[in-house]
Amino acid sequence: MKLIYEKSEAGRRASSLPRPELPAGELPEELRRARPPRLPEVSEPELVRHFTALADRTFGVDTGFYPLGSCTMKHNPRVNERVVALPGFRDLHPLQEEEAAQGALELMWRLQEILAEIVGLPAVSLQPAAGSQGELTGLLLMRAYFADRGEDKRRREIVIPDTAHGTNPASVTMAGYTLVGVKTDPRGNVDLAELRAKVGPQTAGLMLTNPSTLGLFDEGIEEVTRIFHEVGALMYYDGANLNAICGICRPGDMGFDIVHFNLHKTFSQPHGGGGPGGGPIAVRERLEPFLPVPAVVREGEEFRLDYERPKSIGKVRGFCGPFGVFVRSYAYIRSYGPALNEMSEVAVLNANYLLARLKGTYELPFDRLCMHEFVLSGRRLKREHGVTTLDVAKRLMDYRFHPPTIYFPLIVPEALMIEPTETEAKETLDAFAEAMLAIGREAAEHPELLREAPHIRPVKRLDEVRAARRPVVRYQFEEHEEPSGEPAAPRQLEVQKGA
Amino acid sequence: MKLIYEKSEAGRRASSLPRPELPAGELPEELRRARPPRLPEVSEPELVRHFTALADRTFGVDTGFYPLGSCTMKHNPRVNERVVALPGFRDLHPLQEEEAAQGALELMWRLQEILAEIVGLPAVSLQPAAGSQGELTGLLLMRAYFADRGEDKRRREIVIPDTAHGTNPASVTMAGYTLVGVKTDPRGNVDLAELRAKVGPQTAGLMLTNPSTLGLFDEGIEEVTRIFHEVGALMYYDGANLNAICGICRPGDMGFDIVHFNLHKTFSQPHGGGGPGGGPIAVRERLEPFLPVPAVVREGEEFRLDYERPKSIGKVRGFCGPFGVFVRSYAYIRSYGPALNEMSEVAVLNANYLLARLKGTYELPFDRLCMHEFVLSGRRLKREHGVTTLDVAKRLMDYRFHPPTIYFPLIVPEALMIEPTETEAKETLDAFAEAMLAIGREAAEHPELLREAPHIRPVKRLDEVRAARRPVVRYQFEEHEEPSGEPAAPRQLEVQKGA
Amino acid sequence: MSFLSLTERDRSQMLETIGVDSLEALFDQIPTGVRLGRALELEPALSEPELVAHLAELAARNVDTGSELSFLGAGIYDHYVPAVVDAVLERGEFLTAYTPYQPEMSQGVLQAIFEYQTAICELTGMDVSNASGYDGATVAADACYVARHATGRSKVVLAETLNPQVRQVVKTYAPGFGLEVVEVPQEDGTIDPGELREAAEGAACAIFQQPNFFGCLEPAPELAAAASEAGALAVAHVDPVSLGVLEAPGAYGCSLAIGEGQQAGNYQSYGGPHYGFLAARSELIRRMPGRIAGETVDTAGERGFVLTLQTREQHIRREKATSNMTTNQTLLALAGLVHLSWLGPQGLRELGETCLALSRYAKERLAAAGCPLLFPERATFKEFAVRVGRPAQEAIRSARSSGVHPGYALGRDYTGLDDALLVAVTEKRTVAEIDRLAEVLAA
Amino acid sequence: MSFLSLTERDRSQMLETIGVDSLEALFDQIPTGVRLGRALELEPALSEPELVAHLAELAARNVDTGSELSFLGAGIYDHYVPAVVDAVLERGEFLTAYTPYQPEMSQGVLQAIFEYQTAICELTGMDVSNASGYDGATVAADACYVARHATGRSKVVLAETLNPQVRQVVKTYAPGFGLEVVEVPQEDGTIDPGELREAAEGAACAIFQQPNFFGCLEPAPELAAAASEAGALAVAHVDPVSLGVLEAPGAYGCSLAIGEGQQAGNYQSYGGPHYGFLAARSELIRRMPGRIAGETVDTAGERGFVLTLQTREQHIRREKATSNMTTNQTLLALAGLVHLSWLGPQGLRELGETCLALSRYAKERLAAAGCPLLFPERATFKEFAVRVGRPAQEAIRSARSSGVHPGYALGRDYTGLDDALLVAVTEKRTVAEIDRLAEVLAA
Ligand SMILES: Cc1ncc(COP(=O)(O)O)c(C=O)c1O
Ligand SMILES: Cc1ncc(COP(=O)(O)O)c(C=O)c1O
Repeated sequence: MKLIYEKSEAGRRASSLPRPELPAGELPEELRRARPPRLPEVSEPELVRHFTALADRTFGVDTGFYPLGSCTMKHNPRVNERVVALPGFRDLHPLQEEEAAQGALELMWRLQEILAEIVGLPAVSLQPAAGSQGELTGLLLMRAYFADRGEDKRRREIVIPDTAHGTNPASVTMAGYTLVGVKTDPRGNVDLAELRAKVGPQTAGLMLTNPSTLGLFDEGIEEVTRIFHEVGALMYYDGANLNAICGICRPGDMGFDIVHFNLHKTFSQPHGGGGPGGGPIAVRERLEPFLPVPAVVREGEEFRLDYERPKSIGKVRGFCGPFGVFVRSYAYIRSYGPALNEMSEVAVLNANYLLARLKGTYELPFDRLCMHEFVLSGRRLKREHGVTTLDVAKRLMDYRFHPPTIYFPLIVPEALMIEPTETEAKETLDAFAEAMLAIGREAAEHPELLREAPHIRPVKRLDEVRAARRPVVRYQFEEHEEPSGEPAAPRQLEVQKGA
Repeated sequence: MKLIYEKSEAGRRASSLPRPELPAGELPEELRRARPPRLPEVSEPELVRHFTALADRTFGVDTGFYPLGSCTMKHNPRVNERVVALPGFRDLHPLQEEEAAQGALELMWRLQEILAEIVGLPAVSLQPAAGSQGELTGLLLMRAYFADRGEDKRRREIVIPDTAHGTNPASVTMAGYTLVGVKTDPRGNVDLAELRAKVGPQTAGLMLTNPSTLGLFDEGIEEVTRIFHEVGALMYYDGANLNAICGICRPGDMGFDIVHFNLHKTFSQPHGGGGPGGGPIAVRERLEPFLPVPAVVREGEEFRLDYERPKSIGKVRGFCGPFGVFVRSYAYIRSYGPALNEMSEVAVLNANYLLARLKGTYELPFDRLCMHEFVLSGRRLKREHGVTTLDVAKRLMDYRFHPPTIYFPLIVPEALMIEPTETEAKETLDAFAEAMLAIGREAAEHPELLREAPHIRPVKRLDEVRAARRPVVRYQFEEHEEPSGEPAAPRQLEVQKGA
Repeated sequence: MSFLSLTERDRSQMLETIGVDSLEALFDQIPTGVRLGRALELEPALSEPELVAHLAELAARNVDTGSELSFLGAGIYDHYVPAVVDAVLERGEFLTAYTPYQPEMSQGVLQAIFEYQTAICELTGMDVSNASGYDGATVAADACYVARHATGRSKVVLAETLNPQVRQVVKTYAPGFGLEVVEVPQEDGTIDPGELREAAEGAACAIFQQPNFFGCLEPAPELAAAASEAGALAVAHVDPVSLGVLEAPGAYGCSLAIGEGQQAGNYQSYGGPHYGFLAARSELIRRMPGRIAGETVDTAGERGFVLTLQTREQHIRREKATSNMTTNQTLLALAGLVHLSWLGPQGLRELGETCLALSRYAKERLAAAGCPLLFPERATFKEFAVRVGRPAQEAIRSARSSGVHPGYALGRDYTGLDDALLVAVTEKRTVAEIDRLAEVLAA
Repeated sequence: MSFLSLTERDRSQMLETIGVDSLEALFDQIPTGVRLGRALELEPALSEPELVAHLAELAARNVDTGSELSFLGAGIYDHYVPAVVDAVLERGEFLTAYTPYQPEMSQGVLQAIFEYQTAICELTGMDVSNASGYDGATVAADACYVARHATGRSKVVLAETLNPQVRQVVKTYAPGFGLEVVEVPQEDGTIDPGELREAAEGAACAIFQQPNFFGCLEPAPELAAAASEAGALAVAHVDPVSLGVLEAPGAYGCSLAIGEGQQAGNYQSYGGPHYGFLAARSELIRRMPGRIAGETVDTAGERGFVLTLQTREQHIRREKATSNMTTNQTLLALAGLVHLSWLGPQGLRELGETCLALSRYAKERLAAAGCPLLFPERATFKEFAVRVGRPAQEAIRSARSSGVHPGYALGRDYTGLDDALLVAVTEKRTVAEIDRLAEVLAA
């Protein structure tokens, strides 16, 4: 399909703008734009068709089943799109006087209260833009907290299990901490013995996802907590998997001191092809003074923004955070009310059902019931038929399903990480299971069907290696070299896709 | 694809509703519903996916080129959808007090003024719901007008040329008039000799589309007018082709007494898979007293609904007509302003360009320049290669174009009626021309490619004869018989498709 | 112009291909005598931002049911339109497609129409439904046209309790159809079956409304029986969202069921566009007006959908067609299908129960506030009439000044009812809002 | 629950397949000690109509820029968002897809990102752009991280005329990044190149804003030169919609161009979600944070798009990644692409010219109304600062009581500027509205 720049013709336009009859404003010559940007020149009819065609080449939850592990691709209720578009929210300036933004402030305050109850921690900041920024914010809170106690020189290490999502170690580095890894035991829990050996006075804290990225709840969590609290270290809860436990158990009750939420996962902010997200954090009392400013506070019937937080780490994002995301998540939670646990219960039921149907054909590295997702291994198919998990994923496309997350977590070879979410019907889960089993048979009988997949998508398998070797990351206009027609061998990176 | 009823499962639902804690209202037992309607039982996620899938199996102007002759499938500007959704319009009750609906009344009044200027007739009623209802309304106006003059017993005939759209004769019957047909001459104009012979004291009026459904402007229009006015008959202008002449010439100036507009064609109300439409009518002074009530009138700075029209024919539709359609059309015309003629000029340019590119391969029954659309004949392809216009239309689908209107007008054998509209880019017209020429070649070299078309749609060619022979017009639930698998021969009615 | 796609270069190339040297030349076929020869006198063009500002300004001079507490009904109602309806109607494919003349291009629309027809049949208890009519008034005229040809009779009977606008439309069409229209007066808010029986003698059909215009429940089964005895087709004009709790016309012997679809899935939109539905017994299928989608198979034997029974229609039958309708209200009917699918049988019943409970509460509160029922003997659904002890127009004026629109003044259509107010209570209204209504009407 | 799809029958069948006899059994793996054992204390569930009513009530307690004449800017602006932006973002496929990990499923999103990257490069005159950052503040921190690793230096220089929130975010990230932050004070509303030159000695980068927070135009070319001379990367924080009339950072030697995307295609939405853009010279491509879409071919040699240079990213590089970002702001960036495609080069220039003309007019009217410019020597684009002769907060309060929000009180961020008001004039404002502003400020 052509790029919009390739459809562009000089003189066409989709816009019409007010042209008041006023003397032109002056600009110093040296600051005037010399050469206009080559933005697309298309009429509105062409513009609408172009993006309609792009949408048609995009698979979303609305299109079909999207069991991308760790991403919680649940249905996005349409009423949330309606309320977020209310002019009182959509056209509200973030610097509007507080008395003229009481509805927005109250909504944020209410959401803070709700999130605090869900994780069992008292103080919430909605500011972080996504989970990974929530992580960095949490680690900066640890720094400030220990600095305040004069322990910052000593506490330089953050402990992270080998199942952790890549954002965890990346955040550790960005926060200026040193990473200490710890292994997973044969049941899929954190290896306690190794943990004891590695945690000490030098430890600032732990980052843990529970249930882990294996979809398993850490059965030793109470002991983990003891180990860290004994040395006065803090515990960070990566909330990406919160969809498994809402109303069932709470990170605060497990002993965690800081939690981030992924509003776009658990509370259904549409993923938008990559974002936006929302990564609020909840903390214990003793960390509250360090939270970002402004804080949204209530005073009687009034709601205010409080900037007077002398110990605050400052700001991690503009204004109060991604407000539109808050509106959707607030609406979503209010639709469930106190029965929010049903959301998690059904998420776990759906996952275990799929697991039960698939574990015969695909290997289950840790043979336990799962929480909201589970991880299988395609090792056997690779060994016996020479087809990789990547091939299985591509073949799933021919059955009109989005592949699960693959090659993650890293400790499972040929990993398939499957998260159905609670919104899917049993018929859909069954159809997906049938497809996975059929692919298992195809691997034996017609492995090429997998290796050459996908067959029904707008493009065949794409060459990722070539893209990375000589990157073309923008349209080149006239100098644009036509993509060579010579069929290349499929070279795709067998690396994490998803999460 | 499954019907939503086939996806339905007892106990599922997409709705949540308020359930106030109040004593139940009583209902007489004999009026209570005994057996609940078997409406779909689906969750919101399934509902959204179902209709997304149906949309994906629907081709609209947003999807691609849609040259359906006589239907003016132009681009629908998105700003019109924005303004029609303003709560002040969308949530306004039609019986709201007039002082609390001044904005709506002013909009309708302004639209009346605009439409009057465009066709050159002073009085407008926006009430009719579509062109065909405009026709019936216009004919009822003729009845009332002649009754008022005591000529109704005598004037029983309406003259219609053989190129007329089917709604014209149908409206004549519904209005209780007798139809008198008149032929088209070799240049594509109304046959004046025959007309003179058929028009007389018994004639109530004429219904004419100009440009005609052949896309040709009637060169004898002035003489036609003389003929009717001499006998005191009225002239009705079918405005379906108004997109050809806005700002260029006006029905009122041609001598027509009554005109209907198709707002969904000329002024871009989205066609919505079949509707809604809007069919306002404009008339001369002497017909104004008979217009439907209420009339939208201005008094100083105030706007009112006037029901005091003793000679009015009454009402042809509820309230003031399809208001949402008015908002879009008003917005559309305001976007052009006095340059509205550009719309028609480019529509005519696009049509003539396509005509020039195609007339070599397809026969042109009347060899003239066209207006906003033109009619070709597939007669030669049928004679020489045994492929019908229906086959050509189906083959166009494989080139990702919507077929033109076919088998209409009836006087052209194997007719292809092509209306590109003004919003299409030259590239699109060229691509369509290339496809039509390629199909012309295929007809000679691989006729089966046409006869078996379409090849790339979600279904192959459908059996319309079978559908009509034993009609299944609703889902049968349990008693539902599965469609027999035995491949049938393609039996499609070679009748008008489009317009 | 942002809606046009031709560049100057395009234009000159195209003129060259056509073989004319100017755009004007294309219009030579128009006799000079009828050319306009000047620019249209229209207000200056507005850019998109200016256009939106202008229309927002007009919209702001209307008082909608979101900015005023409204109990206004009388045919159009402030029911909740679910968000999924917007989401589906925003799909450009549905929005910008036309009548599915070429079924292979339009399976989505055709299947949706087929599903809509099924929903209407289920709601009304009928065998067949068309793809939509213009609105709740024109479908009544359509029904008369069907009945006239089905029975060969030329009289139609209308209940006085049938929406006045609906009656007015039938009367407007009548001369064209060659119909005589007879009305049966109401007694205590409903129609007496005996009187209907008499009036229906020799008639093509008798049309009554359930719940009727006063909100009262007619003795529908008896009315249908009375019409049938007289050999007239019984036609019920029904509220689609009442049919979760009220009996289906098909269950009490009607030949046709018609109604206004706005209640199910359409915004009020100052009266349109909406859809009218028309459903009938299978005997009448070949006399139905408008489009009908039907099931068939393709050359591979796969199920598909097409427009069917087209030999009824104007484009084939011309002057002998069952109707002149071509453009209909498919997009609005699609909204109806989405709304009904959102509700499901359970939701539809709950919606009805909520309306019943709230309106019962409203009747009690208003009675207590000194506004007794106009027809105390009659059962109602979501709407009912009360006496306000002064001209209703006056009560409306004063209530509106306190931000409440209390309802419709029945005196506008019925002589002798100047003090009567028609109050509609949808599922969107709350107990507190009803209390507020009672408060302002008591004042 | 209308978001859940399982019937009771489904549930029991599924439990049976799993081989457990109750839902609870699935949670046995959770130590009893940490179970909640009670229902969450949350407010009662709201049905869809109730939910909409509740949120409409909250929304009604905000004064948005549609219900008040607003000249408030200071980083977020009331520009017109074209209708096509809504139409595209409403497409469920875009709305409900995620990061295009599986390119064959997501060619539409990937091509859109590729087109977005191209648009940002064209706007800024840079070689590469990422797929979006969180907002205009976090991209500044990203730029510092890039510069730190590209230069090995740990000092960053910020102009005092850079948006205070942006500076605050950089300072918050600084300890983690191990950065020392130095600020260069403003003189008469802009930065002196000489002072910047000194401060930038040994620095990784210097960040300035064009137009700056006061709306003044910086001597951007000199500032960029000064930074480069000192061996620091020059980073310009720019207003995307100014770049039709203002020179592109790439044209005056910047290494990075960053900015807030809200102005181009996003609603104000009380501060988010929006997108931040980050573009750089090709040398820096392997240090870029976040997603990048790249062109490639499929096995048939056809062009296609994929996420590329992933070895920079957290999921592969883990603690050595160039950033921890994964979820970004793609949907908002898509809105940006649609807006920029709607504008085109011509529209972008016209938009800039309209802002220039209107703000010039506003300056004159305000001066006449007794509100002189704060920095009369400086050229501006769409925003400028005036003195209101009393505490700006006070002027705001009184203006708002007449339905006008006159702007932002600079005293909130800059000491000594308590009487200074920052006024933003977008293309949506009219001459009449500007006259109204002058009127209320004069009063
Ligand atoms: C386990 C885990 N942790 C952290 C993240 C990062 O969250 P976000 O994408 O919102 O930055 C993700 C999601 O990508 C995740 O799956
Ligand atoms: C020439 C002509 N006349 C009349 C009509 C009827 O108009 P409508 O479809 O709006 O009822 C049409 C369109 O279908 C038409 O093409």
